[in-house]
Amino acid sequence: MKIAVVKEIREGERRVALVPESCAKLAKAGFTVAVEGGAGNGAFFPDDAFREAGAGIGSDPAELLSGADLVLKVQPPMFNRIVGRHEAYMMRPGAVLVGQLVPARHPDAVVQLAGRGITAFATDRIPRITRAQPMDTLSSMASIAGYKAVLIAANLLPRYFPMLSTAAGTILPAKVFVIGAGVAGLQAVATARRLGAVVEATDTRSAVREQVLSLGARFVGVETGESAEDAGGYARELSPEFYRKQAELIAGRCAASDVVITTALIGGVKAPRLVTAEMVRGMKPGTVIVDVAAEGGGNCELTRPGETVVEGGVTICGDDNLPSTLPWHASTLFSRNLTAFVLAFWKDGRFRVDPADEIQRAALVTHEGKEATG
Amino acid sequence: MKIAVVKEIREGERRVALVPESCAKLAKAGFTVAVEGGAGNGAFFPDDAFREAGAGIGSDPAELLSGADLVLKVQPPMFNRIVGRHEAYMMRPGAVLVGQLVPARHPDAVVQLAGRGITAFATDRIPRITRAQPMDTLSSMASIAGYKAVLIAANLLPRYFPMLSTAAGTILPAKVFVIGAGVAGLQAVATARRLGAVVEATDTRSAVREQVLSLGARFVGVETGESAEDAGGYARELSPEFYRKQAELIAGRCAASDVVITTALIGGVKAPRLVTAEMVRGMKPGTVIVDVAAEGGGNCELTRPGETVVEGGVTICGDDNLPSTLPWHASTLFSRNLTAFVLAFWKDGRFRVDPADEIQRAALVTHEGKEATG
Amino acid sequence: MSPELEQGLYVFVLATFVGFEVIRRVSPLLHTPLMSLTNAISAIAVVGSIVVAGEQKTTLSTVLGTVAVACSMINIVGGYLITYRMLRMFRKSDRGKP
Amino acid sequence: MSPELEQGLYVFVLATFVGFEVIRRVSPLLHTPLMSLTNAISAIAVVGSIVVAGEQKTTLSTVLGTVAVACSMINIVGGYLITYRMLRMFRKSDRGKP
Amino acid sequence: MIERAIPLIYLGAAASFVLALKWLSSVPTARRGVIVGIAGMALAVGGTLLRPEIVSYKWIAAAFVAGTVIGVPMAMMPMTAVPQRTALSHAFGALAAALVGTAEFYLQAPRIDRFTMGALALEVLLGFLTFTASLMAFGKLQEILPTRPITYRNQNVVNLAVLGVAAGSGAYLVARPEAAWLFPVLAVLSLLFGVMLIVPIGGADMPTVISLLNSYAGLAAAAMGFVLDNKLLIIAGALDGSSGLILSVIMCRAMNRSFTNVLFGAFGQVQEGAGTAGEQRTVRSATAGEAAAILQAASRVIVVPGYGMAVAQAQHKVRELFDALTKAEIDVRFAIHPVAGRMPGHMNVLLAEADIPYDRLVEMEDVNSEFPQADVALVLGANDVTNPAARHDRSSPIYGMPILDVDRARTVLVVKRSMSPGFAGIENELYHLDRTLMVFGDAKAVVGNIVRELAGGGGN
Amino acid sequence: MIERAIPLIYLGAAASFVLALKWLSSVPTARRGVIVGIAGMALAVGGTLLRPEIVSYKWIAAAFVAGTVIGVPMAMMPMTAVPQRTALSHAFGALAAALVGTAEFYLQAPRIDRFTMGALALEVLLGFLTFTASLMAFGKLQEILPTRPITYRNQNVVNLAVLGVAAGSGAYLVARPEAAWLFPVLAVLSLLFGVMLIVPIGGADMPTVISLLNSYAGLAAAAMGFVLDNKLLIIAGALDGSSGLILSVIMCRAMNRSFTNVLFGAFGQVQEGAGTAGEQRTVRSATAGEAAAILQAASRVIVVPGYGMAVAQAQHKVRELFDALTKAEIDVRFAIHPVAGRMPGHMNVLLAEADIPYDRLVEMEDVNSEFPQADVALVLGANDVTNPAARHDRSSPIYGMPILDVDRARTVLVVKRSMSPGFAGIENELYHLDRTLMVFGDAKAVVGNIVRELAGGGGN
Ligand SMILES: NC(=O)c1ccc[n+]([C@@H]2O[C@H](COP(=O)([O-])OP(=O)(O)OC[C@H]3O[C@@H](n4cnc5c(N)ncnc54)[C@H](OP(=O)(O)O)[C@@H]3O)[C@@H](O)[C@H]2O)c1
Ligand SMILES: NC(=O)c1ccc[n+]([C@@H]2O[C@H](COP(=O)([O-])OP(=O)(O)OC[C@H]3O[C@@H](n4cnc5c(N)ncnc54)[C@H](OP(=O)(O)O)[C@@H]3O)[C@@H](O)[C@H]2O)c1
Ligand SMILES: NC(=O)c1ccc[n+]([C@@H]2O[C@H](COP(=O)([O-])OP(=O)(O)OC[C@H]3O[C@@H](n4cnc5c(N)ncnc54)[C@H](O)[C@@H]3O)[C@@H](O)[C@H]2O)c1
Ligand SMILES: NC(=O)c1ccc[n+]([C@@H]2O[C@H](COP(=O)([O-])OP(=O)(O)OC[C@H]3O[C@@H](n4cnc5c(N)ncnc54)[C@H](O)[C@@H]3O)[C@@H](O)[C@H]2O)c1
Repeated sequence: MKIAVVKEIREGERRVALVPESCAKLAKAGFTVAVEGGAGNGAFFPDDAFREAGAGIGSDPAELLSGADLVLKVQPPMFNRIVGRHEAYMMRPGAVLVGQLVPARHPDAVVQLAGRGITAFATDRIPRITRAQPMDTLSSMASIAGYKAVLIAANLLPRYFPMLSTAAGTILPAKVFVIGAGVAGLQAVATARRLGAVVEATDTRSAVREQVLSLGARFVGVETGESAEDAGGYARELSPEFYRKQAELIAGRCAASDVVITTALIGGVKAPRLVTAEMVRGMKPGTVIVDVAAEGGGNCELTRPGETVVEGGVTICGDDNLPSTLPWHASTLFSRNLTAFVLAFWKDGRFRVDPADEIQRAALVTHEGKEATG
Repeated sequence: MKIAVVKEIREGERRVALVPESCAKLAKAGFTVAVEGGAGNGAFFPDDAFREAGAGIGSDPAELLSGADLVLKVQPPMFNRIVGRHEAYMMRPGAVLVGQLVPARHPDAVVQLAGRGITAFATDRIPRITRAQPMDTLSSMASIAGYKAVLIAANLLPRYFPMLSTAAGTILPAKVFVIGAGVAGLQAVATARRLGAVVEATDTRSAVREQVLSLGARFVGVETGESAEDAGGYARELSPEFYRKQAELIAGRCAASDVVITTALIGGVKAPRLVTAEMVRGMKPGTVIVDVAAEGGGNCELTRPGETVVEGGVTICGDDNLPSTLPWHASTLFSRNLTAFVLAFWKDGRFRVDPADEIQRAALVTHEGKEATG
Repeated sequence: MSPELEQGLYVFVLATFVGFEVIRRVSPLLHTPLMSLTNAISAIAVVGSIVVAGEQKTTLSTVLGTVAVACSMINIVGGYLITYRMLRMFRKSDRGKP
Repeated sequence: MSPELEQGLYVFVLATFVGFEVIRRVSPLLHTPLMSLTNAISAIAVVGSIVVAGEQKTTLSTVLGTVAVACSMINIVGGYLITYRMLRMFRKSDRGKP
Repeated sequence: MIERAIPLIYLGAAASFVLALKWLSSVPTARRGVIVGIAGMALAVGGTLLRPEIVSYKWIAAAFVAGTVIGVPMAMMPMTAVPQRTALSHAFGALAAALVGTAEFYLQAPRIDRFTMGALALEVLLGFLTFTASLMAFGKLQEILPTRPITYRNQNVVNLAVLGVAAGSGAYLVARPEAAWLFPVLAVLSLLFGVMLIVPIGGADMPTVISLLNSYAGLAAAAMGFVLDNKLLIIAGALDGSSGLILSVIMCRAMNRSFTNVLFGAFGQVQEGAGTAGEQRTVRSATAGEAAAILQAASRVIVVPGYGMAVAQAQHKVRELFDALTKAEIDVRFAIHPVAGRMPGHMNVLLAEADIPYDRLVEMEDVNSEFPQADVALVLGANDVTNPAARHDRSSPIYGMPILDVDRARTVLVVKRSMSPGFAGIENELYHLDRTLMVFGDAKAVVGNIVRELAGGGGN
Repeated sequence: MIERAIPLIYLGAAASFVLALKWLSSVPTARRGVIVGIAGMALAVGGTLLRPEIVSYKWIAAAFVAGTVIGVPMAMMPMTAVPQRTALSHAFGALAAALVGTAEFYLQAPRIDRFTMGALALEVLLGFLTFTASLMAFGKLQEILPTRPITYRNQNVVNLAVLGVAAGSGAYLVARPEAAWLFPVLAVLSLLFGVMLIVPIGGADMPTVISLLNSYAGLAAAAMGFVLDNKLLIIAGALDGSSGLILSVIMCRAMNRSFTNVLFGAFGQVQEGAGTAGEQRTVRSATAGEAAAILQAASRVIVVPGYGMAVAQAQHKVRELFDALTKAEIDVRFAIHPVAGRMPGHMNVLLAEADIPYDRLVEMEDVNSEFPQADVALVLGANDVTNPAARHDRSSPIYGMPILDVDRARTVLVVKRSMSPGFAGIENELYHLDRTLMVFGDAKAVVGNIVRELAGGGGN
């Protein structure tokens, strides 16, 4: 079975779907792996490393994609301007595509894939069950996003993070407020605590309280009778009454904080508006907001996805591809996740598409020309 | 006595020599303080805050400088393109200037100041004695530089800093190598350790070994019989034999590290060349060098002061004004240092120039038209 | 060896052991109250004093005995009272803490 | 109350105290050896047994006494030996560590 | 002449016993304790042999030889058989006391004063009951007898009746020593009661029971002391009685069992002991003290932290534990499961905060092959990541997840607050294994207690 | 009839004393200890009053009243005067024993057996010497007498001679009780020896000496017990004797003094006690145990970390100390000097690593006004930043630097390895203050030991 990996074409994307380490593993399992030349450059994996790992190096993405039974990607397929064709159309019908497709955000790509008869798996839809964790790209990428969000904030903040007693007086620790304490939020909490900040976090799901405390940070929350969790463990939408109370809480905490990190998503995809322009105006000059949910539209009203803007002394970072700023580890983890997924269904020399399997059923986006219903 | 503070004109300089808190303190002591409008903007101190602290706001730097008995600055005086005059020439003869002048790096400024008959104190020449620590701008700025150097490195590095065990495999901690463990180097060691990296440091002075260990990091050093310390506690130049052995050590450690932070200075001013182009070639792609000594010429051969360059996969950050990237705290500390200096010699309503005093003697750069001999 | 002596010795040795064992790991905090308490216990001589004073065999013995009883009594009353006061202080300072 | 009983009781009460105090804080590591040791000490019945066996007052008493001495002896020899062996093990495992 | 020294010799023996117990209760002085104990016994025996009443040494010598010949091989039983051996040895000791009592009775009765008769009755009662009870305990431990508790209806009534009649006979004898025919009744009933006492107690409780029987044997010896007016016997007996009692209390506490439950086990357990006990899934729990002892005796320890350690914020205590064990030259490593906690690297964050050296962390693949060599796997608030069901139970939601094979360590100590499940919401069969001991409680508190035990438990 | 119960009453009294001591040796049970102690004494007195030998209660009642009238006000002395009070109370107790001995002698002599006479001589010797020695101790503590040790050449020879003659008289009396004239000699020499014993001991050692005298008084009572064949006296006396002895050993250890040095202080101190002691700059050092006791007794502690804490990497141990003290409801704060350590924020990095809550750190300006209210300032490897020379010594290189005013705390504990200076290379006069105790050693080790003491020293 042939696997193809092409250079990611989304602007600013530095990750690669497979790293040499995984190529070697897949080759050993019996796959033939081909990688586009320079695909790993952004993440500091030179072509030579892929060669050493037993992968072939191709130069033409169209050729690579059309010849592959299995295509591994980071970003959903998109129109390749250089080649002048859409990636989905370079693949042959019946081929399998695995990647973080986020179908809810890329309905166009889903249509193209279905139309082309490609069997596509979205790793972001893999259920959050214990057994599937090694394949869970959302977790590994979110963890990086949370970590980087804090580093970016620390770099943009005109203040120190830690407390320091110096001959020129005491420096008080920065106050960091994390909204949404899923994987990214928790990692942000942990990283900010490492740097010595005073950290508070809020979330709608009740289990999170204990998790935040377990990292030594403070939890602030709205008392609610509603269950904030859907069946998949994701947050669900709540009553207007709840959002009103929450807005009050957030406005207060934001005004008192030096750094605000927002990571809230609903259903894993949609970013609720939690920090309004009004609230930003109430914040101290010099405050930094890092909106990790930028790709989902942003939790802050003033976030411009992909850009860093300053509004009334408040810096708002809307980087919409944080994992890509840590390309070496992001690629490595992503690649391991995909490899785990592929090898889990690799039996008798074949990758088996099996919609009866719990994981595959959830992750399947298109199959045999139709959109899968999940 | 009138104090004037103008907006710093060096490109990229975001600090201000006095912050409102210090203005209030000086005003209370009997000074009249005037600040140029917008001088604090870069550091997020709005004019209003200065006004509230009792400072007057002026708009013309020439007017402010010429009317002042005491001028406080961050950077040495330089040619003001907008006004079209050199700052030294805007001051009146006999006035006192206090700032981090670094005379060894700015001989031109010294000449101008002497020519203009200005009494200038360089805070960077204040002796490193216990009593003078509250005035020691070198320490407070170096501390910021060390802290920021690590944050910048962590941001540029394509890898995680901390060790993490995740479902997609274990992430090994980044290896950080700190060259020169003075104030900046030690702060870099501490910050990198906070972020979970494995840290090694080297220095020529023998007392540093214990200090590095006292931060929980590893010390690597060249065994030497030579005393590496001059009378002032600064590092002095050593024998070629020593530098040969040291180069070997550094080359080895650099090749094994993910991040190299260089902070070595001789006599507090000159940066020795410690990381050669050859050594950079021996480093792994993706490695990051942050050259904190860039302003002194850089410890790395490939450093371009003020720029960040990538050479053979190695990113070399040569930011030559790191403290300015943390403007709020940098200004606050700087301002407190200057205030401590001024108030220490403020007696009976007058700032007393007293070359007999140990601190003033050391810090005096020009006085009564002559260069001071120190 | 007289049986009296034998019996006495057994009791003495055992009681010595008990004393050692009981005090061996006392908290330094309690050194002073303990001293006062042992002080009070050493007033056990009152037992002998009472007998001597009460037997009224000779004037000398009665006088000596009476003085001895008084002395012991000072010891008893003072020892226990002060120990008790000291311990009460512990309590108070405990509660007084912020 | 007979003086015998009185004396006996003093000794008994004190010895009981000593036993309690001494064992009270023993490390759990030593529970088993301690049990063996107290086991061996309980063979003190040998003192009575020897007298009964040695007096040879009646055949019954001599026989019973002799059996009792043998039984006690098993207890003594076994108890001490095993305690000793156990403690030696402690040592070894200590030394065997990396 | 020499016999005038006997009281002094006895005094020395008594003091030696006290010292022996004292020294044996702390590790560094334990050996000294044994030696002084032996010396004490030698003094006691030697002193007795000097007594003028003794007219012939023939039988005594024979008995000495016989006792030694039987005693030495018994002491050479393998270490695992120590409890059995102790039980058996007890039986002999108690029998000795009972036989002496019997001999004395027939020597003195009916010219026997009340006080002596009372002590004598007590001696015989305790002696005989301890004899048979010890034999029963031996049988259960050696698995000659069925180890499971045997219970029947009204067991407690029957037992109490037997004891009551025995005690009654004793009391009657005190009042009228001439009723010598009652003596055999007393003896037989005592023997019977000893058997009945042990029947309803399960094998697992035997060590505690033995320690308690030890205490009874001591009391029998003390009673003998009253009969013979011998202070040495009284002291040694009392020492034995009290230390045996307190030791069994301590042991109960260490096993997290109520002492009364064991002490009156015969009566209390009737209800629960009946039926299926043994077939049920049992859980063995331990105290922090016992956990400390187990860790102290280990050479290699692997710590498995989980979400519970994070919740308890126990990382600094874990650091203390690490320090304490490392100082005792015990090799401690940390095995971090990839998904332990609630976010990637959750455990790393905490362990780094506590400054656990990186080289002490081992990856899952490497550590799994090391568990079989580990003396102790210490699981701190981890659950799902140690669940063996992942290896074999195809129906389990975590089937197929690689887990940490803690169940392959020699002993598994699990610290958690209750039997509740972890994130995946499933039961963990690890907790029912024979080699597993649960230490219930908040991880921070438990680890803190273990550290304290390790510091203080050394004995001094 | 009722007097048959006296032995039982006495037994109860003896048991009460044992329990009293036992309970008093741990904080939570201490009050119970006093109460049972009082009960024991009541039993003893009550039991004695029942004795048939007593023919008249008149004098006894009068003596009771007198004793109470004097005793109560004595017990109301201020707490700071406790040592004096104890000494005085001792004097009375010892006197009672000596007087009873005297009375017995004149009642029985010369028809007195050797054993009784021996015990009696011991009783009188110990009683009288303790009497005068206690009075002397009282005088020194109350500063009626000069507190400094008074020594002269050959002091030890003279003292030993006096004791020797006293003991010799006693021995002669044992051999020939009819030599009644020797009795006053014995009494006077004992009184004299008591004085001579205390003369060469300094005021600072008095508490230990008192505890030791306590032990002597106990032994006197025990001797009385042998004379009167009274077990209660023997037990109470022996308890007192042994507990007093061990207590003084413990106190010596806590003060880092050798016990023999104090016990034979009279003879040992001659050489060193002489001369200039007091004028020299002295340094008082303490052990970790004493430091723990001082901390335990405090309500407010301010910890001052310095470079030494960093060098020792003691931050995790400091965290443990913080936990332990906080748990004991002691208020602990950290005062970080701006230039402590070797880089800005050096201490913060370490304390953050150990997760000391930020709100426990106080700034220099705020904390300096709090030192006078602090019971203990614990200086951990800080030196220059605590040097009072900065405040007043214009010639000092650190003159004018603001420092942490630790010298204003009630007690200053300084943990460092030696007397070597810090970064500035100058001596620190703080170390020579009266309120300062140096705890020498590596900061990590010392703090670790203190924590251990705090955990174990609680008594149970
Ligand atoms: N790592 C990730 O990224 C991630 C993210 C989400 C979910 N998960 C899931 O989380 C689980 C992680 O496994 P795990 O073994 O670490 O945790 P776990 O299976 O959730 O078990 C944690 C155990 O800790 C105990 N506990 C809780 N608080 C405690 C306290 N204060 N003191 C002592 N014990 C305490 C609980 O038992 P008691 O209540 O009886 O004390 C519980 O059984 C896996 O199922 C994994 O899939 C992981
Ligand atoms: N903060 C800064 O930025 C900075 C930078 C450079 C210099 N300085 C200077 O450094 C000094 C700081 O004052 P400081 O009070 O923190 O330190 P210090 O005055 O240097 O005193 C540190 C003390 O710690 C003791 N010590 C060293 N290792 C120890 C160990 N393992 N365990 C226990 N004690 C140990 C040493 O005494 P023993 O040897 O007897 O143990 C020493 O006296 C000031 O003079 C300051 O001016 C500060
Ligand atoms: N079983 C596993 O192995 C595993 C692995 C990783 C994650 N998970 C679980 O998956 C779930 C989702 O995690 P995720 O990181 O992908 O979440 P996510 O990225 O979908 O959302 C981020 C966080 O935002 C929160 N949020 C949503 N609306 C909010 C609002 N209005 N205000 C504040 N917070 C709001 C959510 O509750 C969530 O915690 C969690 O339950 C997590 O524990 C499970
Ligand atoms: N007394 C005080 O209060 C006080 C305050 C701050 C600093 N100081 C002291 O001032 C001195 C200078 O500190 P700084 O931070 O300004 O130093 P710096 O900035 O002048 O130099 C940085 C470090 O580079 C090192 N270095 C020089 N050549 C090197 C080489 N070839 N290889 C490796 N390392 C080399 C130096 O030893 C120094 O540690 C130190 O002794 C410091 O402890 C004292």
